[in-house]
Amino acid sequence: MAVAAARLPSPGGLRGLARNETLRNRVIVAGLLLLGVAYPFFYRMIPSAIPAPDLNNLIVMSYYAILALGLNIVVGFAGLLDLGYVAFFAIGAYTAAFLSSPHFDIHLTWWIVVWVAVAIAALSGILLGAPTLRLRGDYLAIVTLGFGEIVPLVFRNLPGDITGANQGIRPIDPPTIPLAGPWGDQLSFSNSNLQLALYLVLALLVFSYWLCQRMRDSRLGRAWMAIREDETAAASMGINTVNTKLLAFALGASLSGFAGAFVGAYQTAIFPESFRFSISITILVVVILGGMGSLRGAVVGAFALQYVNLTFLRWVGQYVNPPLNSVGRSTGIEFLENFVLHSYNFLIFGIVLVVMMVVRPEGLLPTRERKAELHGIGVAAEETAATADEVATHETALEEAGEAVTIEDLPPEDQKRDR
Amino acid sequence: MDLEQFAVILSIGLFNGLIVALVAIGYTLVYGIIELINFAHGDVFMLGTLLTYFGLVAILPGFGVEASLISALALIPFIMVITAVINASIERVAYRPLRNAPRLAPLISAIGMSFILQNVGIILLGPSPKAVPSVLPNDPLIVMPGGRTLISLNEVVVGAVTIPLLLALAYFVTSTRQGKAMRATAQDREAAGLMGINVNRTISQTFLIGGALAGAAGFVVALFLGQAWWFFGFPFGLLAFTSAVLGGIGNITGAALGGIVLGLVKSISDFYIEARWTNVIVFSILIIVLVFRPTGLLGAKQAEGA
Amino acid sequence: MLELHDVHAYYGNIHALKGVSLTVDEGEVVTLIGSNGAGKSTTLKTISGLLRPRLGEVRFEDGVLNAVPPHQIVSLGISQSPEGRRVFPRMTVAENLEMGAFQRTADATLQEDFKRVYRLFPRLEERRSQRAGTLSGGEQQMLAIGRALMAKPRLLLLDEPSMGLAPVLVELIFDIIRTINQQGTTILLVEQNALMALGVAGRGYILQTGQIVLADSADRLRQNDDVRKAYLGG
Amino acid sequence: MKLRNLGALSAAVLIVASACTQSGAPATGGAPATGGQPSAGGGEKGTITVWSSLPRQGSSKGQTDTIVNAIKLALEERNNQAGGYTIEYVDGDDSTAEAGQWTEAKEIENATNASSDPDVVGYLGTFNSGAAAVSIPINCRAGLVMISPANTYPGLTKPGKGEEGEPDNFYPDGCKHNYFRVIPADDLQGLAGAKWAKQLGFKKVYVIDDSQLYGKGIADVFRAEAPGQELEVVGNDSILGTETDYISLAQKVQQAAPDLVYFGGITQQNAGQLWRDIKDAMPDVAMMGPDGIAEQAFLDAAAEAAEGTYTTFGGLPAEELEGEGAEFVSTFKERFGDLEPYTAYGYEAANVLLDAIERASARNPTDNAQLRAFVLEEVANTKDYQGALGTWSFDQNGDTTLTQMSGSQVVDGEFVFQDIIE
Amino acid sequence: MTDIRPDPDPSGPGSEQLREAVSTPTTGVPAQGSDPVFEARGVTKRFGGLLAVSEVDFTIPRGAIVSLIGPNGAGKTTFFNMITGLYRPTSGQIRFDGRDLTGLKPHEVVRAGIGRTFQNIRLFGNMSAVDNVLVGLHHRLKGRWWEAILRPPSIVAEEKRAFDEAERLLAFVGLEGKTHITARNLAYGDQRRLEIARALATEPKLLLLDEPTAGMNPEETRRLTDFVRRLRSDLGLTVLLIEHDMQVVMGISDRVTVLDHGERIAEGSPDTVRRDARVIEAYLGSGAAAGVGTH
Repeated sequence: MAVAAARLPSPGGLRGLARNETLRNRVIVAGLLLLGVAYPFFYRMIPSAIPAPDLNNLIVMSYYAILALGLNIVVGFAGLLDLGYVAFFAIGAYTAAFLSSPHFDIHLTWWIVVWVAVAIAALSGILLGAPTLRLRGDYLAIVTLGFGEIVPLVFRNLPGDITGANQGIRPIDPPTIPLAGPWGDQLSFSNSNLQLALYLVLALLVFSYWLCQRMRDSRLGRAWMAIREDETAAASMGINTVNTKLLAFALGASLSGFAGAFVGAYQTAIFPESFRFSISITILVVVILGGMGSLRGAVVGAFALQYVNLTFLRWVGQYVNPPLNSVGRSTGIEFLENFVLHSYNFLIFGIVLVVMMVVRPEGLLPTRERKAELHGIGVAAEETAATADEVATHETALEEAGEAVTIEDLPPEDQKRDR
Repeated sequence: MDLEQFAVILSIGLFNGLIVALVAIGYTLVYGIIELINFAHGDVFMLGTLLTYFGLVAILPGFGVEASLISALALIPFIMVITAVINASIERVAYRPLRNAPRLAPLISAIGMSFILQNVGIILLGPSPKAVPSVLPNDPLIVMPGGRTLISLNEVVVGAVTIPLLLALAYFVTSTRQGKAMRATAQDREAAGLMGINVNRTISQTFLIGGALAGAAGFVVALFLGQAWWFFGFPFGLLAFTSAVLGGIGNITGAALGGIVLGLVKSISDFYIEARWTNVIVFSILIIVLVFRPTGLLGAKQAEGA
Repeated sequence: MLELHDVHAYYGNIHALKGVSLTVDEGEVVTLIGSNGAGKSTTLKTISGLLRPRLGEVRFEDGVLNAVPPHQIVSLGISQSPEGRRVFPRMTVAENLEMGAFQRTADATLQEDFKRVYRLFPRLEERRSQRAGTLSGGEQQMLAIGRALMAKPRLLLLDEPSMGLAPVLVELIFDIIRTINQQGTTILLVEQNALMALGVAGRGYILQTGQIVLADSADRLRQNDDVRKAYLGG
Repeated sequence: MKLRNLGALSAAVLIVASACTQSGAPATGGAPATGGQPSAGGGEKGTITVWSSLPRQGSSKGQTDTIVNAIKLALEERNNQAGGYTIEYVDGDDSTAEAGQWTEAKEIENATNASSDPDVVGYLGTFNSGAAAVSIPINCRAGLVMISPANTYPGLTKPGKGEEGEPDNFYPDGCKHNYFRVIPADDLQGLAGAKWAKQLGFKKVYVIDDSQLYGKGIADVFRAEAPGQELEVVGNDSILGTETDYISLAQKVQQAAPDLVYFGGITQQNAGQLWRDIKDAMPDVAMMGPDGIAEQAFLDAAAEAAEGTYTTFGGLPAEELEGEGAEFVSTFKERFGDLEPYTAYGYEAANVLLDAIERASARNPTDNAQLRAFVLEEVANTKDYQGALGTWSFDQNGDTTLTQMSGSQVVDGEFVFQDIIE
Repeated sequence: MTDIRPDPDPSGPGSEQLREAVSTPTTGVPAQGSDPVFEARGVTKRFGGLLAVSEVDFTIPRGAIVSLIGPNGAGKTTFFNMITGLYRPTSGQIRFDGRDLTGLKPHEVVRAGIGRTFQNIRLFGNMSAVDNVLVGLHHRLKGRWWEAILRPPSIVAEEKRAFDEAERLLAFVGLEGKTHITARNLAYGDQRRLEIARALATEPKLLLLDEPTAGMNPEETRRLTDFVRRLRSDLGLTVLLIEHDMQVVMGISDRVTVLDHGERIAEGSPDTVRRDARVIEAYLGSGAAAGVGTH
């Protein structure tokens, strides 16, 4: 025990380390942002031999990152499996559509609408959560899945003059900033100006990230994690688990509303068909791929997944498809003749997911805790009721032998708290 | 209200429900033994419809056998064996290495398998639904006084395939040595190992059984609905999975009950409301049931320690 | 009968057993004593195949058990009543016992063994068709031991049979352990309750941080000052 | 602190940068991701790009394969040249394998990528009317002309025929009408269906739609026109297309006892299953649908249940084409095999665009942006065009002046032309 | 409830609150007997047909250390769970410090001043030691979610104070220097200690310890027993124990209550209980009566 204590850095030292980390992280974030801001000016000069994403792809990646950050609050922080996250996305997008389109002839400015969308998504998170959050684990998962199916269906099935039915709602007013003088009359942040739309979504992403980071490093964040770890114990420590879980649902949903309001305005059109189950699954996959509970993981996961989906596979396909097609033509194998690589994106995702889970289940950028849970320090062989005691058992054995795993034993990159 | 019509609708719902029950049991068995929502299960069922299609249009003619109800029925064991092996292989490849990983890891891997199987379906069958040769006559069998058919021959075949399978499964699980081993493994895997139960083999067995049932369900659907389609896994899987949860996931009787209940709900909603509202109704019922009975209709109450 | 030779075992990269060597001879009761985390349960898991030793050898009679899977070890004649009882809660008492005899298919002597267990634990016979999860802690412990006996083991591994039991039951369980041994079953007993354990055992090993630090007859261990201080509370 | 400074900085950069790009040419867009026909030689005026955006996966693939081939044939016949430009062709896909049909996200992506690339002067598409509703505004803002070989939803062009506010809301902010189609719209097809039903002697009809833009639109017209054709609408239903079966729905239809079931929808919305289940319940009922089911995929899905099905088509079937059209049909058959209903329309759309490029080029545009604007004007000026479909013009809405409709019936597993419906 | 104020002098073993408790005369050692801080009247819990706890009356004098013993399945844990709000009693009343606790939610019970540990340690395994304690401090902190985002100075200061308080609590239980170790990587004994620190952070007046010595060797057990005594003497806490180790029970308790089959079969001083015939029969056995005990 004494050995372990002596090897530990002082708390002050640790905090100092944390400060350095923050500084480094900020420099990295600033660098990435600058790259994002500059990208529209030079990306067309990138030779086609390099699979660089175009602006639309970047925008899709960014709003998926926002969605993933939101779901990460629910799944990663609070440990609640939500399979119907797309519902809140739909609600956010529809709110934006109702409030700034000819549909009801309401044309509020997007800068107000986005906050209404956030509020309504959060509210629906509470409405769904209130009766169902006492369900445990997989039951909650299926209820949320059901909710995710119901919401778009209701938008689709209700009469057209209420929700636009299957035709959706269009055109939705894009976010604009009025301008005067030589620059024209306004700046429009939609798909008619991808550069501005990119800046808007990047700003939203940075804001969302900042929100999540602040929440995680607070009393609330600790309460979420405590619930994730052991709900009964958390309640016995004075945490109002119901309210805290509701808050996770509401705040997670609100980020989804954020992304929804952006997507509606960016695409200037929304359709109930866009909000399928596969979106919920894709976002969940992003969160897990990135590393549950990890904010950087959620962002990197979203960018990686959508990059592969939208850019990389097509790029590879340029080289792979033609030879395969000609082989198909000469051999008469229809499958090869019509082979288009990117149309098998979900096949490729499927393989990636399975391989990833088998090889690296903690995700691309896991939090320190998750990594510890899954590899190396303190891995219990069995997930049985006795796990905690088991691990404690073996740890005791080690510690008494002077082999306790301390923070210093971890490789340097593991020392920071992914924060 | 037209009672005869209502009876017809109930009968349609019942037979639909039996098929759903077969798929639902696959979910519940796997959930019971390794607490995993096996997302790929619906797609294994889909492969069952595919195999039936190929069996009838390619394999049987290949052997010079005419596709008929009898020759089709002879396909069942082969289809069940193939889907069983596929399901068990999925477990071997995608779930077993994750036996000790956190809960979400096998779930994601299951989603991955589901994507893979769907694409296999697309590659094998193409993107559009394909009509399965109709070998299942729908001649009326029980006709009501008003002249409407209550039960037709094809429904009887559905019942004749599904009900014995359900009963055989119930017998297997409650009364055979292997069935008990399955239950023991589900309740405490490590202790089961200490009893001399080969845990890995028992889990494989569970997947084999689930896969075989899915294959049988795929066969029945392919014949009964007359289509094979790569997309089938999703709507059927969703319905079956919902049934399993509705009945209390992990509980075999519950899954069967849930399947039949949802079959009835679906046919009633399709007829009396509108098909496009059916999923809304199904999921609303699910949510309401779970809010009032958080572990499903027949789910075990939370164990209360004293 | 059983011999562990320099066994090393790991959980992930935690070195849990660091060269454990011990022997159990036919007919003995041997106890393994140690504090929480010393590696007692790990040793039993290594014997019953739930954990593979990375180094060293586990020998039972003439065979090496290192790579034998758990279900085959049972058929070789070793069965275990695990720590925390681990009965199958939603199966009946009789079904639990049946599971204990899983490796012995349709053995004619099976009914004999049911009778033997019911003789040892009359309470279990009263509750044969009750679900195990509804039994009290003591009854569950009896069931766990009875279930292990159903495998007709020559070597019985008992992991913390007295844990969480009322003193009155602890005495009862230890009486039964004695009886089982007298009926001819060799026993390796892991216990926290060192006093009681040394009371039934002929020999004992003291395990500390994954290593055997002391091995002696039960009497002498009881006299040992260090042992008294650390494990006997006196 | 750092973050906050950075935020201010990036905001400033953002305003300046976007102000620049507002006035200048858009600095955005994507390199064509899919390979096109390699240019032979290269025209003296440089290379321009033509996009098509069609569902290249899913069950419309059979149709769109032939359309793409027809476009390629049209290009080949001109040696990939028009008006001195070399034409690069991008075969855009607005579907995903997973959806099995077009998706909004993909269509938006295509339109966004095409319209933001200044070298793109024409956008052939879309196949589905819903997709057009998404991409018209995007292309309209960018002044990019669209010619669809297959969209039939009336509201895209015709005031008063679609939803309220249509078609004006497809052309936002007063952008120039940029959308044209070589196929007659569904107000005509729905009417044609009703007329034909009367001619065939049906009295009671049950109308089902697939709750999509195209299908619901056509079913609505059919319902509205039915009374005028002495048809009684005895029932109404909407499906989603993802249901597992329609057995209960078939019961409902049976109870209403129609002699004709009309389905407004497409094969990909589970038409095959619908047909089978209705035929199971009512073997003798007649069934009719629009061109959305007039394809091989429908026959594959419905099999024997398809037998006897009546389909209407907003134009003429390939075998009824004459002159240039007949020539095209034989060339195509030789090169690529069988035609689908829309094949000739794809060929016509491509040729109309290429002719417009020739005329626009003759006006000597200063840059590709001006060329794009000229092409739009020239497409709108297409009058008395003599093409594969006959002689026709675009009217002021962008619709073809052709109004001939044809009716076919499935006989022995094939669509057999029956009648021209005027 | 005491606010967490900045501590000008962090030299002491506990925070201001902790020292305040020591110097508060009303909670001094051992002012027990007259003033029941906790009172259960006719508490009953039924699970379906099973009567787990039946008509139990139970009082704890202020400042006392009271043990609850009984055979496995006697209803001890059920009783515990009713006190802490995990179960709602079927009938009966639970009063604490002048308040009716019956049917309150667990977090409300904690806020009323009852803290607990668990039989099978339930720490937040993947959180650091200090974060575990900070969770215990949760209900004493004021930061709302929007404040978590905006971080006004008051919240920054509150977090800082909470962190200091948590470190002091860790030191108090002997975990100084282990602030940032992930809980699951702590030694078994340290986990027990951390659980107590976490419970103390909830600022309880009554601390419930569920088999705190389970899995400890005699030496560790002795240290823990001393520590429990210190909780009372230094912090003025009232303690309720569930314990199987009779040596601990007899050595530490002011009073012992014995449950069997959900009923209270004996109550009184350790000596009285030890000699009670029903207790010997149902629980202790003859060996214990003869003084052998389990250890």
